[in-house]
Amino acid sequence: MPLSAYLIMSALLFTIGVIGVLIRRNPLIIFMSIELMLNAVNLSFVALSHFLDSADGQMFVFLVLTVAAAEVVVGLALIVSIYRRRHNIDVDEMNIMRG
Amino acid sequence: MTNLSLWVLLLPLLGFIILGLAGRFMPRTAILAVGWGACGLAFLCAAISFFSMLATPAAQRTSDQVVYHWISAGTFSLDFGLLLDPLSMTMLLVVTGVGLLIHIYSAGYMADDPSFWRFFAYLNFFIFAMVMLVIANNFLFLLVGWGLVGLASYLLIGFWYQRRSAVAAAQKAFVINVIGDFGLMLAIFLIFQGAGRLDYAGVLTHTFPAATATAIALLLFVACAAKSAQLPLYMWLPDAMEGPTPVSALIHAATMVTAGVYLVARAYPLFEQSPAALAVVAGIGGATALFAATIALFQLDIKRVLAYSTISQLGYMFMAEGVHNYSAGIFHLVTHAFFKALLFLGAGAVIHALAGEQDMRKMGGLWGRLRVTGLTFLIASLAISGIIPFAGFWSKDEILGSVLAYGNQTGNVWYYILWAIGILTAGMTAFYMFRLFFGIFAGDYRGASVAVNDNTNGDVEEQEAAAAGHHHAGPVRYNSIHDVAPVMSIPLIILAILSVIGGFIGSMALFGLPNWSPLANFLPAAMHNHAAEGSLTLEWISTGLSLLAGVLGIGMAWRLYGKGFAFKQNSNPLYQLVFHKYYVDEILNAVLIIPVLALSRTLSRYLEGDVLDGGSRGISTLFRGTSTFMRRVQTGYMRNYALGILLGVVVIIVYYAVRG
Amino acid sequence: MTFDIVSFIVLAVATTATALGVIAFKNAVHSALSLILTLLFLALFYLQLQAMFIAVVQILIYAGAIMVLFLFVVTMLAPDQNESDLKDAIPWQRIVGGLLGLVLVAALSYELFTGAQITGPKAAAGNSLTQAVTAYHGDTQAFGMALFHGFLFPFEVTSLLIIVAILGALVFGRRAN
Amino acid sequence: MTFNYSVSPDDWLGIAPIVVLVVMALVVMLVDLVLPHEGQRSKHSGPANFTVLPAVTFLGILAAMAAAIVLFFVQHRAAVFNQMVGADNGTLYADLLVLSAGGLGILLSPAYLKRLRLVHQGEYYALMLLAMTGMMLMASALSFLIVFVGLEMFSLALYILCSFIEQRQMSQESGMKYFLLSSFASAFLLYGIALIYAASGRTSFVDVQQFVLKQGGHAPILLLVGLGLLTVGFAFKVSAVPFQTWTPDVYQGAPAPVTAFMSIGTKVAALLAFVRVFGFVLSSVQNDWLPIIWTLAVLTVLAGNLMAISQSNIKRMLAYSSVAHGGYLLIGIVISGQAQQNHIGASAILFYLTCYLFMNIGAFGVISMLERSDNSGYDLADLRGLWYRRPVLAGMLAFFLLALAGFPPMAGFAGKYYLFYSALVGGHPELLVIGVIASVLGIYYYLRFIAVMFMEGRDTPRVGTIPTTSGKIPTTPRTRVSGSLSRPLPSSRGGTAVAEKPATARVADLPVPAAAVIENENTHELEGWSWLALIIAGLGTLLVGVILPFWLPQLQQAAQSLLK
Repeated sequence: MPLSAYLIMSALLFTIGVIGVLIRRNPLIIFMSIELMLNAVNLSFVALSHFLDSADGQMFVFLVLTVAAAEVVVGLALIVSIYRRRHNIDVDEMNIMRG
Repeated sequence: MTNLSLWVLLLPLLGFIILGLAGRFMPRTAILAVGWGACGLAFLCAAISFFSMLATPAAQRTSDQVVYHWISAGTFSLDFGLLLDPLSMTMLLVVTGVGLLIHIYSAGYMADDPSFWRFFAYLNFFIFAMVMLVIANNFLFLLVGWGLVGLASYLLIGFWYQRRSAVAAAQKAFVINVIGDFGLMLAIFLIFQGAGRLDYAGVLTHTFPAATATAIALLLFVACAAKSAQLPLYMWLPDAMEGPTPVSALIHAATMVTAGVYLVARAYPLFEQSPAALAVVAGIGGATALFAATIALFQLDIKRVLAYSTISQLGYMFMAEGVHNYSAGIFHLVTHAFFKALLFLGAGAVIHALAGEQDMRKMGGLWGRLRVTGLTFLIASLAISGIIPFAGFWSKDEILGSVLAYGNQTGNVWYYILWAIGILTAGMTAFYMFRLFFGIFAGDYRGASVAVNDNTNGDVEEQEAAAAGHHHAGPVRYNSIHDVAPVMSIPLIILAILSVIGGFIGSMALFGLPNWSPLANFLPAAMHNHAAEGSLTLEWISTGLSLLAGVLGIGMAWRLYGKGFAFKQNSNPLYQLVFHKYYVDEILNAVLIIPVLALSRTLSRYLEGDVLDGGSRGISTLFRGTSTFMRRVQTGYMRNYALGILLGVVVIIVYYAVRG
Repeated sequence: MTFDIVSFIVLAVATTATALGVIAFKNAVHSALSLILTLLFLALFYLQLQAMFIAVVQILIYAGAIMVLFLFVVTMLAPDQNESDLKDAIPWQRIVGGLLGLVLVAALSYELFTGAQITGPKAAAGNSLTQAVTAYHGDTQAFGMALFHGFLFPFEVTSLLIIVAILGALVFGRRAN
Repeated sequence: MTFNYSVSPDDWLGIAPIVVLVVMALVVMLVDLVLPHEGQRSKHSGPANFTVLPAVTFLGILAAMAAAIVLFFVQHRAAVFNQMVGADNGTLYADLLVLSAGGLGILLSPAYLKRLRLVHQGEYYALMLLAMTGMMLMASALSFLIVFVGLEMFSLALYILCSFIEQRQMSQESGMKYFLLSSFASAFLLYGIALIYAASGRTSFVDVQQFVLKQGGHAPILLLVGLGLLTVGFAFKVSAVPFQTWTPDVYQGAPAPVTAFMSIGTKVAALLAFVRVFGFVLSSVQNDWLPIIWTLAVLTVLAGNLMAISQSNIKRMLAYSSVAHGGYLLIGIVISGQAQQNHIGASAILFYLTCYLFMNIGAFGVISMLERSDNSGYDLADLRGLWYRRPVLAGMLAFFLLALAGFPPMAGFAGKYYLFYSALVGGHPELLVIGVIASVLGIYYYLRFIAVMFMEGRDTPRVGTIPTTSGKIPTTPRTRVSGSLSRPLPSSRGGTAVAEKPATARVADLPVPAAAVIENENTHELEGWSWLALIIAGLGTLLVGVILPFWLPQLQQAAQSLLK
């Protein structure tokens, strides 16, 4: 398959993630959508690494993986701690500050 | 030459710092010691420098002293320096001298105010800023001083911030001054682009391309017009009368508003490079002089009469500068500082005696009770009316003479018209000044009896209702009115003396004493006058006519109001037009403010509901409205924010897709 | 059609479907499961692209560890959370967001399609992945060499990232008491 | 080099400040373990936690600063770790900026944390240090890998710091919003990096620069899309319009010392990466990206200032003002892309950041001293008459606001002046005009807050209860509690009043007199730290504009070395 096929596949997944962030109200699902976006980029990186014959892309994937893991730990802990306080994690309820 | 100008700058700053930090803990005497001391010593330093300068040969009178060498990287350099030459010397003397008198006067005027220390701190700050403006040796620090005097004016107009009208006035002044500052900034950047430097020594000897020179000169004049309340940026000055009266005298009559006149004189080589800009200066000056004088004819609030008169007199000064006679402009600035400060202080004394009353309809007959004030007020009125031999006569005469001479020299009919406007304005000035004088001092006291119908002048009513600082509890009984204390009357007397003799520093060429014109000889060391020299005949014509106009004006006022002022409703449309200040405020309100308010109200109601409190008015509402509208974007919803980000992304991506 | 193309198309359809599932399912547990499937399919893509090590890591860490954490939290919180119960405060967001998403994917695809026709520059000899794979006898070894030599620094920095994450867990976790 | 680069001690020397910071972060965590947490006496009253940790942290920062300063004079390589991390003078300068911001933020913290009775602080200080590390990494990145890792690192630390105060709904909300939006934006950044990699085949700046130079001014489309998406990621961190939306909410909800620190640190990190990528790497295709950055700069400058006008909450006002300042800085990016002008634009950015650092942290520092434990106390109404209650604090706030407004002789003026000068020299006079218009607008809202502080607040009931002569007591227990109970919270419009209830109730439930008094006394002890920070910030604000210009040529040299 040509490179463009992989890249467009990746763009498609990325956009699905973007839409997920915009339309869902559950922060967990928003968070999953962001993971989806990151993975879409990873697909690009692996494909590029293959087609460009360079290791940089795979290295990026590896780093993104680690970053995502760290982000998940912090993010989930934050969501849980908010849940414990207000028993509600709807992001639309979080708009005390505005203007 | 002894040069103490640095101390003139630093002493008021020191005073401000001391008062600002510790003023609230200090007893009144200490506050006065610091406030007066700072200003008095500054005046002393200025005077010493002045006499030392007089003793120096004319060619060596300019001293450009770099105090602080600031930034220097490549072509980019900035120094802070003090330029002491006859022009800045004159200004320094006026600023610190009149400033000192007003400091003294304020001690009496503000005696009952709880924020006594704050007032003196602000006054010292103003003196510092004004001195900075005057003696900076480059445009950048001119801008600094320019901005700081604006700030000081803003603070002092809003000094009685409990009055809503005072706050609104401060805002208006601020907004218009910002327009001027903006013009000045643009001019400075143009200068920098053209000349590569900002110090006067370099810039004023630099020759700019014609178009650039015109642009620079016009932008500078925008700044001058805003600061000196010329058409069409004059609206703030009458409102600025909300401040305490000494402030009106110092800032809004004698010194700050003349900064524009000073700037034109300072930057005259730039103006010389652009005849078009000079014509604009002269034209605007003449138009403003006439326009403001007509408004002043029928005002009822005594301070507003004086405010419009100030605008009109400033117009005279620009008129002189527009016909290349810069020293005449400065001359009138000086004499005007004397008699206008005196008029304001006298008005202040009247207001003080009547416990905050400013409406002419409730005065009258005060000659019997306020002798010193009345006498000095009379002198000042004669001076501003251009009656020989008072100060105003000499300076006004020189201006009108040089306008006529310039018209004669160029053969341009517009300058004859300008001259005619000047004569007409002189007559009107005499009329409204004596209308004011008779209104206050002649006839019977009307304060106790008249109930003013409120459909005449809303502003006055509002001020009364909100008057703070003066405990205004009904009209004052005639017998309880008494003249001011010495602390206030001494400055009045000194200023009165100056208003009488101040003119002799100017030109006496009229009487065949061509060499006896100290100021005119003093200033040209700094600026080479390009003024047209008229023949003696022309001078006599001009002088005679202006004197005649003045006498006629006084006569008319005597006829109408000599027996005391009587306010009559007049339904003549022309009268109504002038009485309502040409409806400028109303038009602005209708054209700009009300639609903006309505628009933003509708928008905000549509979007959320109650948002805009009706309290904020003025042009700032425009920005407020925009701002309030724009902050609606910040909905507080995380998902909306993400949408905003995506919108940005899509715009960028599509831009590149289309562009390829 | 070769096996290559067929497998790509099958995988592409499956991945897209499961990815859509992530954002479409009402129940968060279903979304999480769907995301796990997506990640597994992505690992298959990586295999197809001969990135053996990354594919394995993807399954182990992403699908195996991260998503388990997700599922754990989701099952802990999800039962109370039913999105459809509450009225959407900003209903227009869905439409605008969807439209913008469509524009985004269209523009991106167009650009990627035209752009990827120009083959990018191949890596120089010293950085060539295929040469390294042959030299070090395998993908994983080559990856390790790169990680501990050329990319040592970012690798070290990830350890700091993990420390930050641990501190975060500590901060938020302690509050529960 | 990918597979056989071997690390030498030189590499570690080049990143000495970062190493010092990391080691100190670990030390702080260890010290935290040793300190007495449990015991007979209440944790709150033991002063050890509140002074030992910040002292250690501050020492660490001083050590890192010393390391950076020594590096200026020691011969070392300009780029280390396989061309991934810069150690040139420009980078070191940026490191110093981040360290100063962090140091001031940490000085502001003890009194603040004490007031909130946060006992477990080891994490707080360690996270501050790690966030600084991340910022320094991003600022020194010479490879997109490091850009991404550094960005994620400080973002992660900041998410946690923003939501550090458990009893505040606002703090949690701020952390949550920041977390989700920032992750969202960094996904775009990552995608952008991927596309740049796709076009050029490399991830290190020098290689990408080589590739771009070969294109002869016409970037391939993948590179264009890539740099577009990269812009999004950077612009988010610089809070450029329209990516600024998170800024006011996060700044308002976060603890004030953290806000002070992050408002500077984030900008330093993002702008350094920004200027490296756009001003140096991509400068040969400037025509392709200029329209976007130009538009961003103009939008940001105008919208930031406009939106700040109607704010009545000073923390939000400062947030919008920081948006506006980000816009001014973007002008520097535009200029730095101009051929032959890279160093002027870049040095204008460094200079402006230095000026902005002190005045902004100073302003937020004053707020951190005013803030009450329920995150109120800095509304326009609260500031009214501040001069008569706490003259020194009000004076300092006025000073910093004037500096931010750009009044000479404070730093803000010099910074703006040089930036606008660079716009003129760089051939963008229109940006100069827009910038000047916007800063004139800006003066309005700063002055508004200043004016309010100097008004005697006769008509506010609370002021009446405090005698004007004893200006030193900001928060007597009575004022605090009654203030937070009776006054509606600034943002409790619509349905959010319910959501705020727990926080309010908490404050009210406290055993009011005793606890509050003790707390105040102890806080008073710790306020020395905050005062120190304010004094440093004030001096910096005064001096930077006056003294730093002497070193402008050196600064320009340093800026030029950002990418050799």
